[in-house]
Parts: sequence; C-alpha cells; structure tokens
Amino acid sequence: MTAVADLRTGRFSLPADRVREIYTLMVRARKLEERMIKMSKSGEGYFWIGGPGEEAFNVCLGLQVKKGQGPDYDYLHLHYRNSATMLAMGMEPIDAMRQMAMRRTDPHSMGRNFVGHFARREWNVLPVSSVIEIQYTMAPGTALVQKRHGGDGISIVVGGDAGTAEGDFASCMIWSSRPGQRLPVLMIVMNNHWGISTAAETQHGEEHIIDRGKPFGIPGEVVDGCDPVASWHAIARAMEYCRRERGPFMLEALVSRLHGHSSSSGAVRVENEPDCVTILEQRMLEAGVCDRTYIAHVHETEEAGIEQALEQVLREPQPDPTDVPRFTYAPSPVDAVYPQDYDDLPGRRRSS
Amino acid sequence: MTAVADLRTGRFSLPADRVREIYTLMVRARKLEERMIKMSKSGEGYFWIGGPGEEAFNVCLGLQVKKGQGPDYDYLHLHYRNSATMLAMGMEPIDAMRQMAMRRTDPHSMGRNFVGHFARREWNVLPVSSVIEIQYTMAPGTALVQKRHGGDGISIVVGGDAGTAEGDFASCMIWSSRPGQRLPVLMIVMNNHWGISTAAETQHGEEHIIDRGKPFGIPGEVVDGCDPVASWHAIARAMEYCRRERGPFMLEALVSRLHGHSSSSGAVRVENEPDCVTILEQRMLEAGVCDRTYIAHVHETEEAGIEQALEQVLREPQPDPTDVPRFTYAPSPVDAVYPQDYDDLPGRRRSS
Amino acid sequence: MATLVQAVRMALHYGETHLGVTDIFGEDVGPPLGGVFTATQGLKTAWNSPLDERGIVGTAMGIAYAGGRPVAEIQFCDYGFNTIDLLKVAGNQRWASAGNYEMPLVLMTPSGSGIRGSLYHSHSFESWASRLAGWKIFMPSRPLDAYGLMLSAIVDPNPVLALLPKALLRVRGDELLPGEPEDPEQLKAMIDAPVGDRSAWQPQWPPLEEYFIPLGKARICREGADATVVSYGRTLPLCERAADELWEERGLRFEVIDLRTIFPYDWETIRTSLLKTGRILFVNEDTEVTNFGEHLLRRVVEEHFYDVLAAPRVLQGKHVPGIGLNQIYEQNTVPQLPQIRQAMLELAMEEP
Amino acid sequence: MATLVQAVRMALHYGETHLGVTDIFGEDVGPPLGGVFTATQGLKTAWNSPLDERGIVGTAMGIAYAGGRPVAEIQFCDYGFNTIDLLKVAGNQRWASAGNYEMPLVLMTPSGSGIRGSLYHSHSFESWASRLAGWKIFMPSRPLDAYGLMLSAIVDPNPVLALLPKALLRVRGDELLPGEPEDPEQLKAMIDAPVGDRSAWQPQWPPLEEYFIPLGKARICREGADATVVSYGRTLPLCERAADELWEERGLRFEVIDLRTIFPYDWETIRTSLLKTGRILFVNEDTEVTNFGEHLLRRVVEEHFYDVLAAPRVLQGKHVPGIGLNQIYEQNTVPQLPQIRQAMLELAMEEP
Ligand SMILES: Cc1ncc(C[n+]2csc(CCOP(=O)(O)OP(=O)(O)O)c2C)c(N)n1
Ligand SMILES: Cc1ncc(C[n+]2csc(CCOP(=O)(O)OP(=O)(O)O)c2C)c(N)n1
Ligand SMILES: [Mg+2]
Ligand SMILES: [Mg+2]
Repeated sequence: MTAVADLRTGRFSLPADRVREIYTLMVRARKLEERMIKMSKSGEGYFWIGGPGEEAFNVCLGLQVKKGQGPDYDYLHLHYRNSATMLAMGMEPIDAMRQMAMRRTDPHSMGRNFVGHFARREWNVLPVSSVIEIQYTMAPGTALVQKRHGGDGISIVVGGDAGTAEGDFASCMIWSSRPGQRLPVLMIVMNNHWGISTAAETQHGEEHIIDRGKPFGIPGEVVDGCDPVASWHAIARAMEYCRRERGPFMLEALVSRLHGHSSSSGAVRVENEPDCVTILEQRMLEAGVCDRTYIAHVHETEEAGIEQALEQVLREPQPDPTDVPRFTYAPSPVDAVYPQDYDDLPGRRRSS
Repeated sequence: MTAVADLRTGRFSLPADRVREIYTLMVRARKLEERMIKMSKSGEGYFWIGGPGEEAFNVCLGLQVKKGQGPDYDYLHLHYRNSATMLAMGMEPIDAMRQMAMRRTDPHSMGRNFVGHFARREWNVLPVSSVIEIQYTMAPGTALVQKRHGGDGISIVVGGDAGTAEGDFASCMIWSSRPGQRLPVLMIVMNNHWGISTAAETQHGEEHIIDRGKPFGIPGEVVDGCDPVASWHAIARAMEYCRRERGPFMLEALVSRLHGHSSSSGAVRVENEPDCVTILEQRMLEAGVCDRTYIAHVHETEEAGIEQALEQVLREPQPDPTDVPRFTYAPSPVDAVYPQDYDDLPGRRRSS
Repeated sequence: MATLVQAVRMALHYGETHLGVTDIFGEDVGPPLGGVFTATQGLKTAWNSPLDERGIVGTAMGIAYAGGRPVAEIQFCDYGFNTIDLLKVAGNQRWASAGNYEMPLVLMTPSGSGIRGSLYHSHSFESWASRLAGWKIFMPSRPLDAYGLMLSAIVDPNPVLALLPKALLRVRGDELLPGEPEDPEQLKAMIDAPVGDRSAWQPQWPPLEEYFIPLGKARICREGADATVVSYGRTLPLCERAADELWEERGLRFEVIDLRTIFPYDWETIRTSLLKTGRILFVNEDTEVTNFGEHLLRRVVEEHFYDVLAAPRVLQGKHVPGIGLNQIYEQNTVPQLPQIRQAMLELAMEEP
Repeated sequence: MATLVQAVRMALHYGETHLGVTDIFGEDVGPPLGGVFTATQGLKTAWNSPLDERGIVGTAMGIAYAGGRPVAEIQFCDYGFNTIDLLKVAGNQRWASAGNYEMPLVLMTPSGSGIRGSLYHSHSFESWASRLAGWKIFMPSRPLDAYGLMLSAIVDPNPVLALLPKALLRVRGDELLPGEPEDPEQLKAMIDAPVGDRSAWQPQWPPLEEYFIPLGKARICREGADATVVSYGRTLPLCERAADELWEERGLRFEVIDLRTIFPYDWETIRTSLLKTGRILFVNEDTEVTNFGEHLLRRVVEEHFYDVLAAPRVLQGKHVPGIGLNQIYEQNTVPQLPQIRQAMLELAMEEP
C-alpha cells in the first residue's frame, strides 16, 4: 500500500480520506458520550460509563474488524468503553442511547443493562458484562472454534489496565498459548492508568502489561492509543499476526479517561489528559487534511444527529412488567416445564 | 563457610554430616510414604497422597525454614506432598500416620482431612487444603504482616506445576510485587511434569514457569530437585534474597513423582523417573560420605521407627459422633448464640 | 447393565456422533485417563485442559457462543466454587442480551458424598446450583436416567448442569439403555479402557439409540398412598430401600419420587402425590441451612398448607464446615439409611 | 445523626484505634476515594488493593493467620462470586485444622438492590452466605446497629461477613452513636472528605465509645400480638412502615423483628414471637429458589407446625437471572412496600 500519506506518525501514515472517516467517527462517539453524560444528570438515564478519550484507538479497531456472524468473522469480547468501536462497525448512535434511556427498544438488553453493555449477534459482539475481566476467560473458546473452523476470523478481547490483576487475564494467556494449540486471540488492554480512583503506578509491578505475554511466547506491542495513525497500524499488525499465525497477540493502548471513571465519580471533564479528538484536529489542520470549516461541519452534523436520535428515543416505549422474566430460557423441545420461555416457578407459570 | 566439602554439585557442596542428616530424613520420609501407601491398600487408611520423589528438595527446604510461631518466623503455605519438609522440621512420622489412619489424635485435623494435609500453629504451618493453588492467594497476606513487623521472617508457598494455570498463581505475583510494597514471598513450584494424568508439555506454553515472574521483576531459579546439594543452595539463595531484600523470589524444582498421583491412580511405583534416594546413596558411596552398612542401617532404623509408630497409631482412638461440629467456631464474647463452640443450629443446640 | 458412569460415557458418545457435541473437555478428561471416574474414556472429542476451572467454564461459554456444543467437566463439584460468577453469567447471557445469544453448554461434575472423599470431594452442589437462574440442573440416580437426561442436556439450547452422584457412579441399573448389549461384561470389554497402556486402545461402541428424558420430569419409583418421599442422587436408592422395608415390615406404602431434575423441578408430580398422600418428606444430603429441599417445602407450605395431614418435612445434611474423612464424620453428617427410614416412619405415623 | 455508611466508617475508626484492626483494604478503599460509598474515608489503615477479589480474600486470610486483624472489602457483593471457594475455606480453617488456627477477619460488602444498580450492582448475597458454615453474617438496617455489630465483628475471632444494604447506606438513624455529636452537619464536616482535592484533608473523629451489639441478637422494632414479620436490610424499614400503616388503618399490631444477624440467627426471639402471635412472615429480597427465608420457614414448620394460626410464609425476590436497570424491572423483581403490606395483611387476616 503506497497511497498518498496524508497523516504521518514516524514511519506510518494514513491517507486523508481514511483520516477524515476516522475523525468523523471519533466526533460521533464523543458527541454521543457527552450527550449520554448529560442524560445521566438530567434523569433521562441513570448511570453512565463510556469511552471518551479512547476514540482514536477504538474507531481504528472497529474499522478493521472482520464484521459478520459466525466463526468466519471476528468475535468481540468487549468491555464498557467500546462505543466508538461499535460506531465504527456501523452501529447507529441511537442504539446506544436506547440502552442509556432503558427503552424496550434497546437492542442490546431491552432496557436491562447499563449503557455501553452491547450485545449484537449478527456482528459477533458478545454480551458485555460489568464483571471485570471475565471476557478474557471466554475469548479462547471462540478462538478455538475459529481455529478449528479454518479461515482468518479472530477473537478480540478488550479490557482495562487495572483489571489485568484478575486471574482471568492470566487464564487467557495460558489457554491461548498451549503447545500445539495456540489460538488466534487478540488481547487488548486499554491502559488509562486508572482503576476507578486507584492509580496504576501504585499497583503494577510490571513495566508494560504486555510483558506478561513474553514467557508464553505471546508477542505484544504498546501503542499510543490517542494517535489514530499509530493505533491503526498497530491494530493492523496485531490482527495480521493473529489472522495469519493463528496465535495470540497482545496490544496495550495508552489512552485517556476524559470524564473520569463513570457518572458515579461525577463524569466531569478532566483537563490534564490528552484529548485524542482535539489533537487529531490540530494535526489534520497542520497536515492540510481538512480545514476549520470541515471540522465545524462535522461537529455540527454529528451533534445534530445525536440530538435527533435522542428525541426519537424518548418517544419509544419502556419495558413492561411482563418483560421481567422474558428471554430467560431459549425454547427447548426436551424441557417438560419450559418448552418455550420462562415466566415463573414450575407449576406457578403465569401463562398456564 | 569453607567447611570440608564432602558432596559436590558443580561449584556447590555440602559437608558430609549435613548430607547424612539430609539422607536420613529422606529415607524417613520415603519409608513413611511407602508405609502409608500400604495403609491405603490394607484399609488402615483410605486415600493416600504424598511426596515420594520430592524428598531431596523438601528435606533441604524443611531444614532451612526459620521455624517458630508468629511473624518473626517463616510461614509455610504447603501443598499435599510436603511430608519430607515437615519431617525435616521435626515432625514425628507418627503425626502423619495419625492423619492417614484418621485418628482422633491426628494433630492436623482430628481425623478429618486427607493425609499430608498438615496444620501446625507453633511452626506457622498453615492448614493445607486440597483446593489447588489457593495457598498462593494467602501468602502475600502473611508476608505483608512480616514485612511490616520487621525481622527476616518470610512466607513460603509451595504448589505443583499444573496448578500454576489457576489465576491464583498470577495473583501471588501481582500482590507480591506492588511498587513500594514488594513482599518476602518465596514462591516454590514443584515441577513433576504432571497434573494427575496430564503431561506438562501438553499444557504449558511457557518454557520455565519462573519466567512468568520476570515481567514483575521477580527473580527466579530452576533447580534439580532430585539433587540435595543443588537444592540446598538454591533454597539458601532464594531464602537469603527474600529475607534480605524483603521481596519475592521464585524457585522451580524439577522433581519426580515416584508413585503416580495418589492412591486414586493406584500409587504404583513408576520406573522411568529418577529416584533421589538411590541417586544420593550412589553419590554418598562414591564420595565416601558413608558406606553400605550405614545405608542399610538407616533403612532399617527408619523402617522400624515407622512400624513402631503404626502399631501405636492403630491403638489410638477414633473420633466420635460428638466431634462432628467441634472447632467450627472459636469462643467469642460477643456472640449471643455461640459464645463457645458450635454444636447445632441456633436454638437446636445439643448442649442446651 | 451399564453403570451410571458408563451411561454418561455412552450418552457423550451418542452426543458427539449424533447430536453435534464438539468438545468434551476438562482436567484429565482426554486420553490417557478419560476422566477420574472414566466418564470420558474413548471419546473422540475429549481433550485435557489446563488446571483452571475458570478457564474451563469461560472456554465452554466461548465455544457455545461460537456455535460449538461443549460438554465441560469440573473434576469435582468441590472445585467449581471459584466459578460461581461465571456460572451466573452463563445463566444470564440470554436474558441480559434480550435474546441475542443462546448458551448451549453442558457442565458436568461429580457431586455429593459416599466415596470417602473428605473435605473437598464430598460437597453437594445442588442447593448452590438451584440459585443459578437461567440454568437447568439434573442429578440422575440410575444409568438409564443419566443417559436420557444427558442427551436432553446436549440438545437443550440452554446451559445445563449435570450433577453426577459420586456414590452411584459405579452402580449398575436394572434396565438396559437403548442399544446396550445384554451382558455387562461384554459392555465393559467394549467400552472400558484397559488397565495399563492404552495408547492403541479403541472403544467399540454399541449401536446406541436416541432416548430423551425430558428435563423437568420426575419419575415415580414406587407408588403408594400412605406418604410421599422426594429425593434424587445418592439418597434416592436409600429412600427406595427404606420404602421397601417399611412396606414389608409395617405395611406402609410410600410413594417414592426421583426428582431427577433439580430445576426446573416437576412440581406437578410432587403436588399430585402430595394431594394423594397428604404427607411429604424431602430428602437430600446438602447442608441444611438454605437448602433446596427447604425451597420445595416452602412451595408445599405456600400452596398446600391446608391440604397436608402431617407436617411436611425435609431431611438434610448437617450445617458443618465439611465432611470429615473418618467415616464417623460422614455417617453423622449426611443422611444414611437409618435416618431416612426413621424420618419416613415418623412422617407416616404422625397423628395431627 | 450518622448515616449507616458513616456509622460503618466510625466503627472502623474505632476498630483501628481501639480494637487492633491492622488493615482495611480493597479496591478504592484507601485515599483518595475512601470507598465507592465513602465507608473508608480518612481511616489510617486503609489502603487500595489490586483489582482482584480472590487476592483480597486470600490476603485477608493471610493477614489473619499472621496475627493481623483485617477488614477487607469486596466493592459490591456482586463481584465476590469468584471467591466462594476461598470463603468456604476461610470458614472451615478452624474446623479443618481441629482448632490449630483461628480466622479473625471481617469481610464487608454492599448488598442488595435499591440504587438502580442493574445486573451487577443489585445482587443479594445473604442466601449464598448463609450456606458458608463457619462464618457469621450480619446485615444492619440502621446506623446504630451497623456500628455495634461492626465492633462485634472486629473482636470476634471468627470470619464475619458484613452485608451493607446499599439502599440504606445514606439513610440517617434516629439514635446517636455513643460519642457522636448531636448535629449531623457537624459530623459531616468532621468526618466526610471534601469534594475535590483531599490530599491535605484529615478527618476529625468524634470521641467514639465502645458499643457492642452481640452477634446473634435480633431487635424487636415494633411489638405486637397480631402477627410477626421478620426481615433485615433494605426491606426492614418497609416492614416497619407497613406495620405502622396497618396499625393506623386497620388496628393491626405487628411484631416487627430486625433479624440483624443472618447467622447465627436469633431463633429464640423468632420463636417467642411466633408463639405469641401464631402468625409469621419472613421478608427478604434475595431470589426465591433456595432462599434463606425458606430455611427459617423450615424451622417454623419443623418445630411449630401445630402452633401456628395461619400458614407461615415468605416474601422474596423473583427467580430471574438479574435485576434490570429500568425501574420496571426492579419494581417487579424485589419486594416493595405494597407487596410487603399486602403479604402482611393477608397473614393477619387469614382464617384457617
Ligand atoms: C470483578 C469486578 N470487580 C470490581 C468491579 C468494580 N469496578 C468497575 S470498573 C473498575 C475499575 C476498572 O479499571 P480498569 O480495568 O483499568 O478499566 P477502566 O475502567 O479504567 O477502563 C472496578 C473496580 C467490577 N466491575 N468487577
Ligand atoms: C482447584 C482444584 N482443581 C482440581 C483439583 C483436583 N486435582 C488434585 S491434584 C491435581 C493435579 C495437580 O497437579 P500439580 O499442580 O502439578 O501438582 P502435583 O499433584 O503434580 O504435585 C488435580 C487436578 C483440585 N484438587 N483442586
Ligand atoms: Mg484503567
Ligand atoms: Mg505436577
């Protein structure tokens, strides 16, 4: 690929149209999250958690996912800061807001789960759970099926830096690097240097988290997750390795946490961490990728899109009491009590 | 220390009297385990598990423990193959056999636990549990108290190779290497290359288990655990590091599993693994540390001691039904229901 | 006539050849051992995992997500207590994602006392498991049920937990499985791995047939009008025997119900019997504080308080921290024949 | 008047200054945050741990072994389900080692619904916990009890689990703790950390006094002869309120019992009240299959079947995989005032 390099970091570059695509998605994600933070304060929603400060990396990730259903495609074991990844994959912002507003139309959880807890079967996006790090125990399972199935699908698992202290992070390394059974797992750590209020440097004895892969022969890379050019290429290399070698790779992205941990900690904008959006704007202007009008236009368009979506969401219905037990069980021909779904204890079924 | 070196491995040596002491304890441990295997077959006991094949290392460990009660002394978080360590610390064989024979006199568990599940408060030997690897989560706790307390006591934690796949092994590294909070934990892995029937080389992606410590700055060493000279000095170095640096160290001992996993797998003698006892006998003879008469004498004496102990044990009482709930609770001045011990559900107490 | 463990093995064979089972795995599940109880000998999709229960459950979930049909094993239920969070998540994924994903996995694990297992090979799991909403749980007490329920578990698209009663694994049934040869010695020669070297061994599977026992269907083992006793697993045959004795000696006719499925339990069969006899006893060996039998008792009290002729009751294991190895402990901790018989007699004789 | 969480904090302060508490730790427990609910602000022995619940429990056990007195926190009980094996072991160490070791640790964790916590911040834990033999478990519903029970938990030499009802943490009591200033604003100024930079902040502790509420002692909150209602935690104040309403509106006098300690529960108080009123209802919000309330009901049926004037009953949460975020879910999943009132009314009015 020797396309004209419009934005450059070291030896790596991205063409202008790609940069603008990334930028637009980053702004969309930012506007979405900022609006949802407001929703958490206005009562249009309750709890907010999300990824402002991670957009550069997360968009580059989403754009490079091999998107689809089944083992031919990538599986995504995400955590709760991946809205930008989902947008880059093509999710409409409204589907995040539906979850934020706890509507029955929320396609991820029908108003049950916190915002950012995505689930989307046709894209292999597995249900995000709040339980830190457990996704790392599951990724080898999807990767095992993929390896056996053939093709170049991989399993991508994403979590935070503090969470790597859970044993499940080690489990993922162990299960992905068994002799003769190496698995195409891309382990991504979003290192924002915080676990809620706890500073990473007070808890981590290891210099780089990816160093923990070395004893297992798992290659790794640390990347500036605020830089879309560096991130894009690091992700491309990592994916390429997993797809081709059918083995694990670790990527550690250094990112910001621009609104603190969540609405529980106030979700106020912090000032002392790099903002990937404004940094990119500066670089685009300097490199002539776009002008100020373009930037203003993107901001306006994306903001308008979000506002419009919100209006729509707020008109949509809430779940109702009969929804409480729905989707507990999948229909089963060999279940005498719950051949369809669940609604109450055995012999106390509402429907009967 | 420039004592006359009577037995030598590479640059390291041990004086003859030390070698004979180690040898005697190794034979004691071997005779004990062999007799207990017989007990498991004769019905004098049921289940057997223990450490034949690990005696060289385990005796050298036990002899170097700083033995006593409280944080000034070493804490021992052992697993179920440490009888030789206990004997080297001074345990009478009869106390192992009491557990094997499930007598009321069993000082470790009053006939409750499997053999080799030691517990001895005056030596800081914490209760061994069958649950693989959980001891690794506890060692940082005792070490933290020791570090704060001052002195040179350390926390020694021992487990098998297969068990390192549990997240708890990683937890131990993480909790022992926190910045500014490094803890004197000596992590020992007894690598016999098996987990029950599963060969290590089918599951371990890492070359040496101790390599996993490197990212955390935890130094480590692999040692031939069948060689008492090498083991003695490796243990001495490791302990010295932990005692002085007040930080963690990892030791991986390559050992044999001479009677298979346990009585569940038959406990039959395997022939294709090195036997540290016969190897040492050969070396002692070659180096002139002792003659054949001495060896025969040690065998006889130790065997006789074990037989005598067994006779005694078999005369000792069994627990009785009132023992079932005993020691559930320690006496408490602030408990209205169980100020003393437990005996049954609240309001249904046998004693009242 | 097959033993219970042979029935499980044949069900798994049928599963992997006819019902799409892709992976049967866990610690020592693959060759050479084929499971510590031989449940997985000779199965073509069986493989050995790392010693990591969290990895086992997580990987099973991943395989299920990706379209595989895993049967994972926890070697003893006693070693599954570090995975309850994952079990909760496996049980809630369909509900949490509002139907995005199913979770077609089977987890099997030996449960209960009766093999002199001491503290960590004697736990019961059904009371814990019954709290895992979204799971189906069964516990067979005879080979035919094990076969038929396991096939149902495999085809059911929800997570199913198979609790295998340790004490009954080697007990033969008195009915043939569909396709099983008449001669148990012949069966043994066909499907049990030989002692010693097994590297060249291949099982000869009998021409097994499909046979589903629906989940949620109890079995009436003895009909009777004097009183009802409901049990499952190890205590079920004891209830049958007590019923036979009480018939012969006292002329009392007990209705003995093998619940078979813990959840969803067959409430219709229980209540029909209760309405017939007016007297009911639930028997299981799990500890007695917050026990699944107490739940069933609550249903009785809630719905049939004024229908019973005697106080409904439960007989359970003692609330103590473990089951000790010396048989004095086990005999006095979990219900045995005399206590069951006594409880049944009292139930039948109670005059309100 | 202190809030419940302030009372816990003051108890911990008293504990670390007068009762030998050495370590108060967990995720975000130390500065700057002092706990996600502020329970540990300003405490001199509070420190932040790695994000690893298994390490937290294991380290607490180690500290306790080595003579420390730890108070460890699981940030939400929802995140303790990967530690059940360790909790079982903590509860059995004294029993397993036949009295060799005590386990003087306190584990505290917020439990239950009521803060719009969605799937993973709304679980209840008491039914699970009640199955952990060897533990003591309490759940206060008002600040004074939290203070007095926490002091008892600290001095009790057994493992004690403090379940803190999330919904009541910020609720003020109507009695002063011994030593607490009269003015709640003054208290707040003294011991609540300021918003914003806290690096220079020091709490001013009031002159607190020793005040033990024995474990295993319930509290009679309302006396009455018409019927008994037993509850704890979030649902207790709702029972009180329902009792007040039913008195005013219907002239019914309910005896309301705050169980306070889950185990050992105060059976004497329950049965005395039951024998007085003949009618009893247990209320809690944990899921209804194998619920601790069902255990208490079993005791009633077992011992007082012929003493009751109406069917004894329990009101509990629904058996569903989780509590959804939209309040429609929560309102229809766990008992609220109207259902409690209704159940109480039916109990009092039932004519046998
Ligand atoms: C198992 C578990 N323990 C605790 C929590 C509470 N919790 C939520 S987020 C968080 C910090 C996570 O830090 P990190 O892994 O670095 O991810 P970040 O939020 O910084 O992206 C904690 C402790 C949880 N959700 N799950
Ligand atoms: C948590 C847990 N899982 C499974 C088991 C069953 N089990 C007992 S020993 C063993 C193998 C242990 O292998 P390793 O750690 O190498 O120790 P070794 O027995 O070889 O000394 C297993 C799987 C257990 N005791 N605990
Ligand atoms: Mg972080
Ligand atoms: Mg081993």
